[in-house]
Amino acid sequence: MNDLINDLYQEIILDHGREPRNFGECEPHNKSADGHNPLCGDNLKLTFLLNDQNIIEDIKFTGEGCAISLASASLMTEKLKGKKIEVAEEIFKDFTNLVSGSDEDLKVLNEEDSLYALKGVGGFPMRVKCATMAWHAFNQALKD
Amino acid sequence: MNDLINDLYQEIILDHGREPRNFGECEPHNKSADGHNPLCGDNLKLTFLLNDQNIIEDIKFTGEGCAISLASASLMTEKLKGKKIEVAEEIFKDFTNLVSGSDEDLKVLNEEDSLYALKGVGGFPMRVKCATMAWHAFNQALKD
Amino acid sequence: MDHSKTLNLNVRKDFPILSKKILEKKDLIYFDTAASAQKPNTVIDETNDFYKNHYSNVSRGVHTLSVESTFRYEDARKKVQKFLNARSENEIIFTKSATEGINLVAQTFYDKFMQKGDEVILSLIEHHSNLIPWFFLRDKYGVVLKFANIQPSGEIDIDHFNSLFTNKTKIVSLTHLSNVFGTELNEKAISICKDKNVPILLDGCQSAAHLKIDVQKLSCDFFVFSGHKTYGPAGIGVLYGTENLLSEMPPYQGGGGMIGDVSLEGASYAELPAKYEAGTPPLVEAHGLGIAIDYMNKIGLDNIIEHENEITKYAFNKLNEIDFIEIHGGDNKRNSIISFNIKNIHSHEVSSFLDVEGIAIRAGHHCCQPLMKHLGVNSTARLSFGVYNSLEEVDKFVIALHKCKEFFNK
Amino acid sequence: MDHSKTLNLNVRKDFPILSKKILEKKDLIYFDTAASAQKPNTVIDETNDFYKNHYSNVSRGVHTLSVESTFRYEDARKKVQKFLNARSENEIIFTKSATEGINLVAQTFYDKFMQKGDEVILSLIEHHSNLIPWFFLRDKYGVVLKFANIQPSGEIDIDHFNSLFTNKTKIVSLTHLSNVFGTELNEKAISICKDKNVPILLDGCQSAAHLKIDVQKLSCDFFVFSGHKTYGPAGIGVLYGTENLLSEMPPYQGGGGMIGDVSLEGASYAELPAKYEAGTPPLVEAHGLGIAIDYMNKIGLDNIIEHENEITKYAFNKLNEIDFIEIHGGDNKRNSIISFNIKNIHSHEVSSFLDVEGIAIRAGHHCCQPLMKHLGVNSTARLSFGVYNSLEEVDKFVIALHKCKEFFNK
Ligand SMILES: Cc1ncc(COP(=O)(O)O)c(C=O)c1O
Ligand SMILES: Cc1ncc(COP(=O)(O)O)c(C=O)c1O
Repeated sequence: MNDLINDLYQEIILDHGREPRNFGECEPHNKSADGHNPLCGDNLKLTFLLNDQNIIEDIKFTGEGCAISLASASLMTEKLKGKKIEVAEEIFKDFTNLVSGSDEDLKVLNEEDSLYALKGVGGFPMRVKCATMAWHAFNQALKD
Repeated sequence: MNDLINDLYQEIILDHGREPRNFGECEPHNKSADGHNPLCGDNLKLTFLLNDQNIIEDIKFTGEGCAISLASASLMTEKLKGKKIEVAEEIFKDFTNLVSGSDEDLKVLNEEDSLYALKGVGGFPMRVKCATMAWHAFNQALKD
Repeated sequence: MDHSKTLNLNVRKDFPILSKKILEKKDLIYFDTAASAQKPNTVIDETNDFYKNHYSNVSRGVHTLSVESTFRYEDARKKVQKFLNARSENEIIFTKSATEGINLVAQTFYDKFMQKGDEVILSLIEHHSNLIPWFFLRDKYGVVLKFANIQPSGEIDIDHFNSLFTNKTKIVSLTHLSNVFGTELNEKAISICKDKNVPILLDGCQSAAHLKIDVQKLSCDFFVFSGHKTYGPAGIGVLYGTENLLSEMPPYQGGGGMIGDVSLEGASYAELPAKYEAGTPPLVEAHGLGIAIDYMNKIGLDNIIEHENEITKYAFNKLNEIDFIEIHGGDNKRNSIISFNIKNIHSHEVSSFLDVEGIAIRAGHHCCQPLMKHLGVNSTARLSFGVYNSLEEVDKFVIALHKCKEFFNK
Repeated sequence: MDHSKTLNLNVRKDFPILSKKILEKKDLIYFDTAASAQKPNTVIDETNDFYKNHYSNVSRGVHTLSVESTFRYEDARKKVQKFLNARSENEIIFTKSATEGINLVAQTFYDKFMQKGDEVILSLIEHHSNLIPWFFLRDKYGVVLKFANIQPSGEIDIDHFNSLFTNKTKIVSLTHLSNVFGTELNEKAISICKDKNVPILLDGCQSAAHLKIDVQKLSCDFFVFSGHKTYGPAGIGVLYGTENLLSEMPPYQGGGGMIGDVSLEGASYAELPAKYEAGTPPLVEAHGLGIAIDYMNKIGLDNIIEHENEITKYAFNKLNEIDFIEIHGGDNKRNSIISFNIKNIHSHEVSSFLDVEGIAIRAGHHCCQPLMKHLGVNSTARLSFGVYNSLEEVDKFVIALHKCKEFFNK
């Protein structure tokens, strides 16, 4: 099988794509945003609870999408749960770089991270939007 | 001097361009139309008197334009004065063919005609509109 | 691999991009012609030649290059006129795209003929480009939009369509060939409009290179298509409209080239077709479209259609045999387009997987979100064919589909 | 022939059309760049390469060709952003032409910010493309248009301009560089708008390749230009607008690519810049424009401007010496454009005469009929220069002018 495809669809991606973790709505929540990919109609709804120490206590999503977007959302929620908001923002930046194909100046992510599985998206530039949809929703929710 | 230019600006054209005949307004008149070349802003007003035998008793024009459009209007009025309308229409058709560069199937015009002087316009396709402006006004006046 | 029959047409060599290697090793199999067609050599070469030997602005200067450019531009108009069998060149307006053509008609038809509360009939299968311009009329002026339902086959439900007309119906706008199902509009829809004396616009984006178009026989009032889907360059489209309607409607955009006489107090407008062509037009692109039409004529539109029909039927039958494939629409005739899904695999996965095999298909909502919602999917995979495709490519595609299924179910 | 100084730039060989022989024997001298510029090899070759190796539709599919096309298209946007020094790519909208850009702004700015009785300030020297879109607002919605006078120099009368503002003035739209006089807009006009907090659109058709543009320094709110006048392909234009205004104004045309989510009940729209780019855009043309910008950057815009200034000054002085020539406008600085008449000879005669000498100039009203009426002429001859022109060409032109005068006075 082709390397590009194997890099894109690593086992963990296929797994999270088939069975997304943290799928649902977070109750209670105080932050939410919709993510949308106008190219293909994929969409998701992200909800999370930010406590008074600025820690993400719980985070979930629902929606429809391709394996990449579902897996990315699923891995994101796993990664962000329990994180301080400042750290989460650093991870967001690193992740954006990673999927654009540049993993040189990463600050907080490293190869051990499950998020690293999405690096293969760099080989499919039109899929970057799939991988970042959940993250943009997260970023949007922080702004609102 | 270049042949194309000499063909375009024959002596008779330059003469009629400088001193157009039948310049003015026809009084009385029962037919009139404006000619206009939106490419350059040239324009003219054509007036004529059609009598009850359908003969063009008098015909005049005013306006501004290049040597080709003035000479063409001037030669047209000379040619059409005294003509029956049916004949005038035949001349119109011939003239349109002539300036588009095809003088094969002419019905009423021949090389003796002063209008033949405008054949050189065929070498300058963007100038055809200059040469036909007065004729289109004539045709328009008949329709109105 | 049972391509028992080989087809007569083999024009692959006319299209330089088809010798490209995808990811440096795979032959390109281009099944995305409905999104945009590839260009034959002649179109590319003539674009080149125009810029290298004849280029300047059109209709403005009197010098030689201006003549050469203007004549190429107007010659293209004649070619389009013949291609559509329009009555006159005055009925051919060059736009930048089909989308612009529909926007132009929606706005100027409204300006002349409609008011608040008047009705427009569309359908559920329309492309966004044949929806949003009408949505604008609804939002801005209170025009009422009605949508014909579709049958499971993907065709418009003619009875429902017929029932939508009232004495406030002012215009109908329908796709001539669905970019999702590949099905042709039922002629009855047009004859109903004629009976009721309501003008109809046909969105011919997908039909222009895949059906024989005769606007007089079709008796449509407007017809739009895009050059880039008919083997022509990007950046050029065509609006056909009857001289009657186009003369009555006001101009759409204002600017150089569309005027008669201008003073600070007001302006008169140029005759058709210039009236609707404000500003410097896409002149080289128009010429390129003319060359694309020459190309299709040389191959013969009948031959092209037969060729595409063979491939479409072949592919349809192949896909129909595969149990994990769901084809959208019914068994009725498809023209060069088939939409499908692999059960439980998102179309994006299918497209990315096929991509590394060199196969370009389209995945997404195809700018038909209302239809997707109706079908209960958020995206489909779409195969679409052009004159350069072959049965062998379909065979390779089917093998790749099986590999794809296997990969994602591993 | 006293071209005492030879210029540093000699890029004629980069422009293939310049080796064309007019009427099979005369070297082409192209003095009609203001109507449309000729294209360097790189622009032509890259257009070729795009169609031969990378073409498909943009932003829609996920396959390799779609990636290659989309990246080229978006890369062009980045190049334009840098070229204009816009803050963000979201401020760069690709249109089909400058004319479309002005129509877009007039309509959508009205929709959001204006009502009947509100006022727009223009001037007497505007191109039809910067008049008619505003005339539409006057005719359709009762907007009031006011026109700044000009001084004998051809420049806007700043005091008169200033006096036109009222509290109903909503927008100002002025040419940045006159296509008749070649004179640059007085900066004061912009600062008056800033002081009064009225947005200003600059029509940069003639300035984009002949002045250094920095939209932030200029502090204009909108800026439009056409690719074909800046050494780029036909069929592509640019609208720059501040993100603030563009976000607030509604979309202009509706269709594929500019939507967020669509149902039969309504649609949400895409973010900037897609919001204003309905339908398949002129993608290859956008790329070509990017390559044209690369070309100008390689030569250096400063060098280009210096080169053109030298030629313009040289030609101006030469023409000024000739008693039968009347130059329009004053002695102030011209940028690459000079309009004139030979006394008693219509500009058409001049242009046709020069044409057979291989010299392409423009004759006509230059889409500025109100200005022509003001000048009391119905047409002028216009010289306009580009990076590829030389002093020698000016000398040849002057000799031809004398021959022309002699011929018509014979
Ligand atoms: C000053 C000015 N404005 C607007 C235009 C219109 O440009 P386009 O025809 O490319 O839209 C032109 C060019 O003709 C121009 O010179
Ligand atoms: C049916 C249909 N209508 C309209 C369009 C819009 O065409 P364009 O984007 O070329 O304006 C398309 C193509 O995407 C189409 O398939």
